Amino acid sequence: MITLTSAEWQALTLTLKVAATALAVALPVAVFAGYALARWRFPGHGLVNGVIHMPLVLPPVVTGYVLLILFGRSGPVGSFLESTFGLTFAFRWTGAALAAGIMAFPLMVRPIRLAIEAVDPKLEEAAATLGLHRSIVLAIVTLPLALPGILAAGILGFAKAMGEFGATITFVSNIPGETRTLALAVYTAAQTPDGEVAAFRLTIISVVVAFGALIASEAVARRLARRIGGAA
Amino acid sequence: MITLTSAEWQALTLTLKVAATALAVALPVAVFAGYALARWRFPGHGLVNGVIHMPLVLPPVVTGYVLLILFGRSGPVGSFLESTFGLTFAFRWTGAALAAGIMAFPLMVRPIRLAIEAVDPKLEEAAATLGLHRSIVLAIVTLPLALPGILAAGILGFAKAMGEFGATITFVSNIPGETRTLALAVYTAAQTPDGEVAAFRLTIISVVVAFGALIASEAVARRLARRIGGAA
Amino acid sequence: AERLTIFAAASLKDALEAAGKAYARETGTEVVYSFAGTASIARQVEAGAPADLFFSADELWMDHVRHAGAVVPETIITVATNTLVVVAPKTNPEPLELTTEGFLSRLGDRRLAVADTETIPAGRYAKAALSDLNLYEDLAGRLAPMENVRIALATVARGETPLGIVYASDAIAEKDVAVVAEIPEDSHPAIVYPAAVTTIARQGAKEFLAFLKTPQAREAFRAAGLRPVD
Amino acid sequence: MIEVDIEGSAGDLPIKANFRSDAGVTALFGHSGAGKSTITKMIAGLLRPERGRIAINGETLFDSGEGIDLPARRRRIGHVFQEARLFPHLTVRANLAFARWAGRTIDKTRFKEVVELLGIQSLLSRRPGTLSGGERQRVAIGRALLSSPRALVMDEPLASLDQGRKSEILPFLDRLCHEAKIPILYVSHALEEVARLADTLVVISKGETVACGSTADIMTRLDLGVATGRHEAGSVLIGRVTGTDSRWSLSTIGVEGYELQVPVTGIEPGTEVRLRVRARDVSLAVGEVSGLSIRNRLPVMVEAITSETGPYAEILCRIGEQPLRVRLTRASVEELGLAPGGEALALIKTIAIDRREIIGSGNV
Amino acid sequence: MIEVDIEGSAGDLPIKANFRSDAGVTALFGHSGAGKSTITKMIAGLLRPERGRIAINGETLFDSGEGIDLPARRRRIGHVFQEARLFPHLTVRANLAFARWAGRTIDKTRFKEVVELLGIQSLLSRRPGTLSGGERQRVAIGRALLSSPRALVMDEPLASLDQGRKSEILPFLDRLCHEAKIPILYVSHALEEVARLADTLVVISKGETVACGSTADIMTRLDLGVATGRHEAGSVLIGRVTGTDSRWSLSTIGVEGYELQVPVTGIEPGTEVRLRVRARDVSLAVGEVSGLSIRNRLPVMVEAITSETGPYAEILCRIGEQPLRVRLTRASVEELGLAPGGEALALIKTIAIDRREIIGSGNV
Ligand SMILES: Nc1ncnc2c1ncn2[C@@H]1O[C@H](COP(=O)(O)OP(=O)(O)OP(=O)(O)O)[C@@H](O)[C@H]1O
Ligand SMILES: Nc1ncnc2c1ncn2[C@@H]1O[C@H](COP(=O)(O)OP(=O)(O)OP(=O)(O)O)[C@@H](O)[C@H]1O
Ligand code: MOO
Ligand SMILES: [Mg+2]
Ligand SMILES: [Mg+2]
Repeated sequence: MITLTSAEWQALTLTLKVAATALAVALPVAVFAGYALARWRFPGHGLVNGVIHMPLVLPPVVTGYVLLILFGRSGPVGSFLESTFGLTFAFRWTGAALAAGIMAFPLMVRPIRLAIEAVDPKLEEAAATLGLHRSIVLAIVTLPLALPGILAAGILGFAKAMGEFGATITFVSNIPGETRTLALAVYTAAQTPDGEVAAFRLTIISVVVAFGALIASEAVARRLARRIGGAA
Repeated sequence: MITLTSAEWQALTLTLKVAATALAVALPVAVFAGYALARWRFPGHGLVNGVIHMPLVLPPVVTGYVLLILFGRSGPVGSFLESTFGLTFAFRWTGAALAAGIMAFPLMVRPIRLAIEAVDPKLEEAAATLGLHRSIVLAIVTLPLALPGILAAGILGFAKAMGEFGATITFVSNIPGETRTLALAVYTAAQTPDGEVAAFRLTIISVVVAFGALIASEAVARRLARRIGGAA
Repeated sequence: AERLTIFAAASLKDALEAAGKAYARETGTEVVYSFAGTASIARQVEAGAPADLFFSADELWMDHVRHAGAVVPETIITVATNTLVVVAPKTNPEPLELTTEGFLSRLGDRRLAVADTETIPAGRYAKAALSDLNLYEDLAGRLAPMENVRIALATVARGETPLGIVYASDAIAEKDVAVVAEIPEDSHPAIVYPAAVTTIARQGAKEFLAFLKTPQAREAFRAAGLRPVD
Repeated sequence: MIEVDIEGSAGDLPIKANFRSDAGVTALFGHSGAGKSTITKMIAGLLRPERGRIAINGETLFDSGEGIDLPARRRRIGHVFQEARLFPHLTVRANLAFARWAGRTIDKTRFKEVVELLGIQSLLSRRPGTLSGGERQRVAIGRALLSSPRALVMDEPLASLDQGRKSEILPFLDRLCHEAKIPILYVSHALEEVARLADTLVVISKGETVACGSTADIMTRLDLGVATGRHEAGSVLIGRVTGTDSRWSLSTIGVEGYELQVPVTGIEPGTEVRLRVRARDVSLAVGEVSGLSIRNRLPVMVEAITSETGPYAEILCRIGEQPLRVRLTRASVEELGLAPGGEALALIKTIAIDRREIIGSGNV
Repeated sequence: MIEVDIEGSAGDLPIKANFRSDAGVTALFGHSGAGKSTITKMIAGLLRPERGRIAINGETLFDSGEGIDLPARRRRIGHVFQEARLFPHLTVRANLAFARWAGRTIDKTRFKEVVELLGIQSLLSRRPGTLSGGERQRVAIGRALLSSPRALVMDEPLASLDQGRKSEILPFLDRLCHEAKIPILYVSHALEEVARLADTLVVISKGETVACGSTADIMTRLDLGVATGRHEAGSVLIGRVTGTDSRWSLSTIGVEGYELQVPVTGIEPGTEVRLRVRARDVSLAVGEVSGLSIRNRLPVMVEAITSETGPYAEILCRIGEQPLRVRLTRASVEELGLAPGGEALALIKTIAIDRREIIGSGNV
């Protein structure tokens, strides 16, 4: 076992906080977006779909820059949130979570949408004939059946949130203890001449955490599959 | 309409070449990996799954360095490929495609795996009772039914390949006409005082291309859905 | 040669492109560039990138590359120098006193934008200067180390941070900022841009380095806010 | 009461359904692909007719003229689908509990009763994926019953159940329908089932209702042979229980002043019952008959004789006011010298009138 | 020839199947949840028994002792599943063409013949998602038939088909089985179907084969009432066609020296046929009978009388060597004074022996 330095600990706990927050906020929104894209036909469907994919297409630095303009303290959204809710993103770990969440968003919406599209509408019909409101059908039939997709989205999103670099450093900079996640710490080390060993250690920490999350998610997925599958 | 400068044209065509190549090579591999993860139980299942997710977890710059070390001209894989097949990645558009493909890989494997897991094994059983070999069942039953997932994977992968920045600039640098894709060109422009307009133009070009790809993929997806869905 | 490939730090983009154009007009040799962060460029050159010339933004990376045997040591020259300035949004152009109080009263509860103090040369120089001026200890917790100088500059220009430390060359380019203080040149190691011919360079690379000493090239550097050296 | 008068389409097939039925079970009967499931889905609100009107127990569910179109969940029509449609991620218990919760009104005792009736106690903690075909169907029936629907639509619910189970479920549906006043729309290919249950019979052919009326009437209409299937054709006699013979476990039923014995007990004397008599189960005799195990002998008037090509002849007789269909070989018709207007003795095997063919009794 | 001797399990239910049948149709018969589908899946190679042996036409498909376990695709057993399992992304035509391609040997004429038999011509360009329940089932049958299987497993293939369609498909299966020498394993709840088709009947109860033998034998076994269902119990008489009366479209069949008329023509005189006679369709008479439309009157010996509780009695009679089951009310038994050893006249309505109940003729 390697023993972690305090800077490494700091980066690790910060990363977990940032990734978990990003996931906790973005996943429900992604479920909503995935559902809307899968089941609703509305004007601007294509536009919404396109906007969701943007963080994937643009270089992360650009996304970070756009976030800076919008969510910075003097940005339109940022100043509103700050004055109304006292919520600050600029140069805070919350901003890192925001960046991570936005970068992870398209990766989450896709599998969720796919899984919801795969839910047989006939089952939803059957639930409707029992006299159930759409929201209950959604909660008890549609979403549970789409759970494997939501789980896949969760793990993709968590991995991306852990690894997010470009948008984060651009938006909230690289402040130790506040915004220097593992990914930024690895970068910092790698950009330093002779920083290879430090970079390697940090990389290993990231990898171990990600593997842990992955294994946990696989175990959950296997349970889900067993529940639904049944006999051959 | 805006008319593109020759540098913009160059970046655009290069981006399309890189993204298309990355997709053409990585998608079949992702289909294979998705199938293997969905349907096979083998020792090292978790490890393979973990390795596939690595490019997502690590900061792209690190992935780029790893590629540089492995696939560089003096790297073990790079020198082997060059001497054996005359295939060079270092500082070539092929390297940009490699980086894009590897970064897009985890995004593609997930939806494919999800879609393959959702294919009812009872249909594959039914095909087997007709006397068909597994590979034919795969080609005519399993994969066509997983097509919505493969398509989703394709569009996610293409978008990511278009936007890939960190690993690309680290691995193959930022050479106009060879490795300066739209994402890198946007970055380069943003580095220049008064580069905002140029960066903005390039961003718009990226966005337009990505929207086009997205709309095309949605149209295909709708056709697929209509084929399979049928009546309520 | 027909064509020269230059791997250079992103901050040299304007100067080198202008110089390259002049060189091409004169010699007919086309010059192409790959711009990125110095660290990336340095590692790539070390890995055998097809570069004829390597332009670093600091001596540290040039040393690294020289140790790796990727450049010809005898060809290393300094092509330009630069200075640091403190900038503020144009709306707030009063001069700044380089003291803890001076900084803190201007910052309020906000941060001081700098380039990354560990990875980016501009950030390392800023850190050295602040230490030398006995300001670092008080300001360390108030820094916003950005991915590169241009983003640090942009945050100031947009009023996101009330102050930033950037290169004088960058400050010239941005209309929305005002220089509110100049950092004494002796407070940090000299900001130099060393260049060298790589060990795999083609014919004609040395000639380009020589060309940079011509008045034409020096003018290009000056226009970009850099100070050419003799 | 179910009132349906709609037009629409199922793919290329135009649908034109027009029927009304009073309280009780209404059977939809027709060939595969005739449009039965489509019509039930329109009634349940899962497909939209192009125009027309649907009402149940006087409440309008759909009316294109008035722009009424209640969504499925507000129609509260319990639907047993042809393909079960159980929720695969929930246990059988959860499937049922979910339905019960949706219905709100069903208490524990009733829940247990339904579960026992359907014989699914031992399946409660299983998931639908592991159930056998028939088990799945039974759970689906349970789910619909427990949602305390205002009407039930059952699309071939008993197709893959064995006789034994069927004859337990059918009387329950019958009671449900008449006691709880829940109209049932019942789709089936099996005329036996239909006759046993249905008060009203609707015959569908090529998307259209070609006949609609009381089961007794439709069953005796010779011209519907093709749609209903020859083998199952018959009549329904309406009578009243006059006595019970507990020694032989038989009841006597008075039909138009004559008496018939049926192998059933426990029906309150005075109760009105309907007896389904299949045309092929009736023999005719002319003159005296003795020494025969056939105990039910009713004098009838021959009304019409339809000779088909092939060996068969259909004879429409009357017992008093009520029609009775009889099916014989042409050879027998000739041998007995039967002709319209003639008289004969209808012999009905006591045993041919099964429990399942006596309708309208509370306690069969 | 099908030989099965396996042990395994379906969830908690232990499965123990042991039967063998010679050429022809073997029916698996039993309650819902008895284990029928599980056994067919084990034979098809879709589930693995724990031990035992499975062979078809002499070829071993599974033998735990010798470590043989052919995968499903090499067993080549056409399977009509209880739930259709059509390929949803392919048109009906492609579903069928895919199967035909897998089978290789089926020519165009045969393809057309199967499509017409099943009445699915107009569905060819549709996708399974839009088919009705019965249509889906028919396509599934077509798919299995066209894969030119070495044996057919059919899991309640006709459950949601109407009488008319059934009576077209059944003779085809019969011919297929006997002419093309393809053994068929047929799962059904409908004893009628089973008796019509099956040479061998296997009764499954609670996962075990409780009886196995020729259809005639099993049908007449009184002790299997519970498994087979009372309503459908009966016997199978074996006879030989002795003549045809084309005027009345009747054929005469000699059974143990007596003659029986059946409403069928076109069977070559001399052909051996099997007649299914349901116990409830037989009446008994003692003494002379005249003026009656029932033309078939066979002298029988009463062998055993089983009085059940309730109104019914089961009487096992013999016509010569052959058993005949009769079902009467206890009251009739008493009235006629029937007792073991006594003689009587069995009256069988000509019409009760339907085309569908005459087995073994090439051209019904
Ligand atoms: N979406 C559709 N597109 C094309 N044809 C359709 C569609 N839906 C239904 N049909 C056709 O309409 C007809 C009626 O279908 P429906 O399911 O109502 O039949 P059904 O009477 O329930 O038959 P079954 O007894 O076989 O279940 C069928 O021939 C079916 O193929
Ligand atoms: N994977 C499983 N887990 C638990 N129980 C199972 C499983 N598979 C089958 N069973 C049970 O085994 C029994 C036999 O199932 P099977 O499908 O063979 O019945 P079946 O005779 O075909 O019935 P049906 O006529 O209703 O289709 C059923 O009670 C079923 O619930
Ligand atoms: O894709 Mo990046 O290059 O996350 O920062
Ligand atoms: Mg139907
Ligand atoms: Mg079954």
